[in-house]
Amino acid sequence: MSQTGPRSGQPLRLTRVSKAYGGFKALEPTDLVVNAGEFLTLLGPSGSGKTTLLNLTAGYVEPTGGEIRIGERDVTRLPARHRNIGMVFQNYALFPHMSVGENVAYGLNVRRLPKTDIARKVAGILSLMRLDGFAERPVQQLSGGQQQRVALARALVIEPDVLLMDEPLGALDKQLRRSVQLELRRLHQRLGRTTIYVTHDQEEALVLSDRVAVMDGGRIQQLGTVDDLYDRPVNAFVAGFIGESNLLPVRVLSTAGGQALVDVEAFRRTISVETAPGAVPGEPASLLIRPEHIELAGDGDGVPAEIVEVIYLGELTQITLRLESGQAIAARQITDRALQTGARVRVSWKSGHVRAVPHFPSKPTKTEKADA
Amino acid sequence: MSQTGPRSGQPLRLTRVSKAYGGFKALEPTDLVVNAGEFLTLLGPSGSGKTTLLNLTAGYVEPTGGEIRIGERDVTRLPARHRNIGMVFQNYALFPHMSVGENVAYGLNVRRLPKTDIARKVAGILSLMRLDGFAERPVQQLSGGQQQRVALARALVIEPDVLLMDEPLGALDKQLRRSVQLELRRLHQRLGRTTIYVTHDQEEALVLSDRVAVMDGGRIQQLGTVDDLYDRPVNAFVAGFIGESNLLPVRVLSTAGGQALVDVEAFRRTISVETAPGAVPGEPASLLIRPEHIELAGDGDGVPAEIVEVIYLGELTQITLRLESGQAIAARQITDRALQTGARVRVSWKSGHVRAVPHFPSKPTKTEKADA
Amino acid sequence: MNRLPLLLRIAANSGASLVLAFLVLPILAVVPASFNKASFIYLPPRAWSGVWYERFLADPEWHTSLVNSVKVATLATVIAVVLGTLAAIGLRRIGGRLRTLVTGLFLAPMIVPVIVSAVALYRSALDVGLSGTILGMSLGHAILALPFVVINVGIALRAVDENWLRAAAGLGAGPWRIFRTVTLPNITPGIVGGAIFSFITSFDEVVIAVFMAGYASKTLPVKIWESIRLEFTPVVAVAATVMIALAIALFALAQTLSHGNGNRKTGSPIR
Amino acid sequence: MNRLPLLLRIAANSGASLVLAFLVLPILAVVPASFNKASFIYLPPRAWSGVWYERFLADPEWHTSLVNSVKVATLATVIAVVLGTLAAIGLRRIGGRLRTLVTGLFLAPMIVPVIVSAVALYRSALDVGLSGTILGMSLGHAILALPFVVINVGIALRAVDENWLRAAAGLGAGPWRIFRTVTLPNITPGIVGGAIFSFITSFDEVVIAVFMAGYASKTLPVKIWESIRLEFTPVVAVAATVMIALAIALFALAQTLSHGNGNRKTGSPIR
Repeated sequence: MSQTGPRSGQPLRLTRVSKAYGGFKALEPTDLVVNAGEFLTLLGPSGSGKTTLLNLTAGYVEPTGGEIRIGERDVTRLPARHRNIGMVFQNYALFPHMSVGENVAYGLNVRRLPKTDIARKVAGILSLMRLDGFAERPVQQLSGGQQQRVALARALVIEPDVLLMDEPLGALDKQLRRSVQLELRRLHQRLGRTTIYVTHDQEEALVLSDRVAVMDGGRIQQLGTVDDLYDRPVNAFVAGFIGESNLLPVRVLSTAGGQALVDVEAFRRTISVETAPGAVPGEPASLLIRPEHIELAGDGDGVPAEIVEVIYLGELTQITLRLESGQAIAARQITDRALQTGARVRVSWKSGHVRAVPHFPSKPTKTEKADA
Repeated sequence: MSQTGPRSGQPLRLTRVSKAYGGFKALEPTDLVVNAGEFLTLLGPSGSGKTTLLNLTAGYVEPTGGEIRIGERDVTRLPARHRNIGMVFQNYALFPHMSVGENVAYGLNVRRLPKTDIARKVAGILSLMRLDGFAERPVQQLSGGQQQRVALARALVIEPDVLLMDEPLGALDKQLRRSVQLELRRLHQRLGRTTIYVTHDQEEALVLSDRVAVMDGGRIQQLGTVDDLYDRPVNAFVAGFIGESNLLPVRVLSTAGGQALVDVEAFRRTISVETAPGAVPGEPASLLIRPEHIELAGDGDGVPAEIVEVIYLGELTQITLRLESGQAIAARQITDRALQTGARVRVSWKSGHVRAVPHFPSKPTKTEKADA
Repeated sequence: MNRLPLLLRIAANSGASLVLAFLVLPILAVVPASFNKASFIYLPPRAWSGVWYERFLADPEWHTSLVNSVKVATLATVIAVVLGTLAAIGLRRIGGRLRTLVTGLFLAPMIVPVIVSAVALYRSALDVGLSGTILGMSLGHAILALPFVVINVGIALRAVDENWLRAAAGLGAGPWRIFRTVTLPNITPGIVGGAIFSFITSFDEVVIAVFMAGYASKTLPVKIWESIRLEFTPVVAVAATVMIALAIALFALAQTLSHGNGNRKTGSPIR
Repeated sequence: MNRLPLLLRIAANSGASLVLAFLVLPILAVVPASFNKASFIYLPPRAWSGVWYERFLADPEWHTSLVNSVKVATLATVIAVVLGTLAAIGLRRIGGRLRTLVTGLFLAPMIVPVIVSAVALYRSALDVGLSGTILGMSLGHAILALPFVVINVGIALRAVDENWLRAAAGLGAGPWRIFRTVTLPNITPGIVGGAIFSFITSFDEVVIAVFMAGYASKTLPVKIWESIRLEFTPVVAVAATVMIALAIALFALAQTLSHGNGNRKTGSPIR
């Protein structure tokens, strides 16, 4: 998912930014660089600190420590209104007493632009958002998806240095969310504005982002491209949060050159696998196998298992297997009607697709690559 | 997804049951037989008549015409309270002023069972629903999933002839919905009670049901097993509602023996495919190709196309292709990083997996098989 | 967040302080006034004493007026609650425009100025010989109190989910059983709230009471009214304090009940 | 659905009918009474006429009392709206228990029995020489009206989404601009609603008015009060009808405004 199209907006640099409410640390000291024109997603469960990080960037919350720079400007103590940011909220936060056009023009009126410039810019952005002819409509009469586009137009028309979005699709239904995702993606490819996007929906993060920062417990657990996170998670939290996964407890016997020898009790075998840096002997660790990387065969030297459930999900079939150790694991395959509950099979996996991961990061993660 | 385990409850037979509100026909005259112990799902968009059909069965709404039988009893004019049904609502409809135990015991108290029997039955069903120790709790303190289980316990404890569920998972979040689906499935396999389940979520229908009735416009469009609906949809509505699909407009040239010769403008080819009964020359029809049945090759005699978008969804990759005719079609494949936007490919399809379907059923559908 | 403009913040703060000084002081001053030792009111009292409370209870006129107030308010509450609850249930069963119209009629006593109601009731009471009686006053107050019962019970009835009734019917319960075991327990907080407001309305009411009161059926507000015309003694302050205390106690009770109810509702699934 | 028990249905219907006959008839009877031609009231009138309306307007005492009522109500409304709006804004900025306490004080005039307020205000007005003046009466009524403004504006303020203010700040607006362009337009319906209720409260109020009224500052309810003590003439019925008409008109206006506002809110995204 490489970046194409124009770059606009400014780079953003957070240096050891933290936020505590009394004794509660909403955000541990965090470093983050977002490149100019990059689409970066903060992905995590609620309470992971992702919205705090966004609000600190917007200037709605004052940091307890650290420094925030937009381009060359130090904005750490600057109020939101002087930061030149575009903000999109989950509930859109459109001004209910104004028309679509008045909403979009708000930021331009504040900047005291000439009337004709305002009219031209508003018409331009409404056209870009496919809202031609909506300028006079009360915002209350719009559908959720339309309101979302107006909110985006209002944020973009001021040409913000950074665009911030806080779960902007959270109030849309599943079908609509999907189509707006694709639209956001195309819009970003066209405008290339520096964007931070907050969501708890991993699919959304995968579809939209150049890079994703997976957050939990007030820290960035891992920052990287979608491929990095999916193929090379640094710990069990990231592995479990991105995609579906079987995580089997293992004992790490030894590590060398990115490979580890692990004892997998569920398989009653000792195998050699790729490993994340934190998985070292003595630390709790798991073996990650994605359901789609499991291969089933009638015989061979795979681990023996019984099919306990076959659920047909249309194009894919979800299979639950029970190993002889009693451990249940999940597999997904392109639908094959031959699979029957109760059948005995041999389980193997695509080589290079299993990985040992530590339960916890071995130390406060420094996953940020200074690639700005 | 064959039926296993015990059978209980009664068969249900609806004969030409209809409901009109003034001039609006909420349900066209409909025949439906649900076998004893069967799990049948009514699947359709809102306004398709599925809830009307459920409420007619429950006795909350009086039919305009037709006859409803539970087992041997004609219940057409019987009020709900004499039908011995178990009903589960989307909002659970637990009595808020009663504890969990009092809610579950309500139907037994109405039946004036001895106190000791009531206590035994309540304890038994709560244990089955994994709610041991919850009897004294106010229902308000329970999570959505727990409330749903209490509602189910309250409906099941009276040993209803038919269990009716009206989008019972609609108020749960996505994660929870998935796990409760599996639980419902196991519960049904264990108890085997005749069940009618209403939902608009096709995945839910696929996971849970023995048979599914797809409804639209106040009629049953197609009734059959999940395989029937997915592989042999009778019309474009069913094809589009179950699973993801490419529906390309075609002109039917001739039909013979379940095969049709169709002119596919998007492909600029005339091909011979399997056909639904209603697709006849002169009627509007479409060609159904599921995204996962599309095969891409670098060369060969497939239809030439360009990859316009590749979206990586973890285990699967969604590919948008543009044919030379300008028509866009969607494909899904197990993730393969080699696919690049802009590449020119040849599109073919797994033989036996494309099908001509009429836009509308050719006549009021009689899809009911008398298999009771 | 402190995003209010500074000027507005200052204005709001001074406005609020002004209002508090300006309304709380004069009204609530009757409370310390009632504890004066002297027979003339000094504020603050030069010497504190409960002596006027003893006088209040010992004086048969004040004593009788308090008993009358309690009698009238109790009777008015019973009438308003019974008729108002039935009316609210009846209103739920009417549909469309008719409901709007009839609801409007039920709320009329809230909208019609009390002086008009007093004049009208006074005339009617004279005609049927209820003037000057406890029953006449109770009926008058019940009319003023009715809207509170209709509104409170009406709101409670709206919160009764149709699906609860369907669920109960599906479990085999008949109409009376459903009403008794599902509807009634859920509207009880509304009925109790209506009753409390009815009692307060009657207990505090002056205008109808002055018109309808005979010599033997004076209520506490009427007695205060008459006394103040003669002289403002600490006994009047005692009577006023008693009224304030009762009103606050009943409001607090209503608040507690509706709050408990509100929390209970919050915990329930989305309807 | 007709799932109420039969017995209860009958009781509810007869209860509702009884109540309607029992409260609407006597009170609303003043309206036909005002159209009597004779100088003694017949119900229904033997002959209809608007003659007493002419008399009402021609009589300087009645005429002055109506003008006084409008003056007092207007002044009371202005005072209550300005102070009440500032107080409501101030209250939003206080947190926790203090807010509960201060809100309680602001609502005190609703809780304290009106006879107590009247007595207290009468005493204070005598001390500062405001007794018998329009301003004194207006201040008294403003105190009664304040809670309506504080409640209405408070509710409107709660509906102002914090994110609107954040969005405006993000777009570069300063505090005053945000207040003027976002907060104020959204609380205007609450302010207007509070104003209407303030006007009604003052216009209809009797007890404080009777205590405070001098000879030249009698309001309409006070004049009705005094007249009825002498005799019940059709002119009194006219005055009562005027009051009812104004009250209904203002209630209807408030209802329309809050309804329109309610619909607008319904269309907005979930907050």
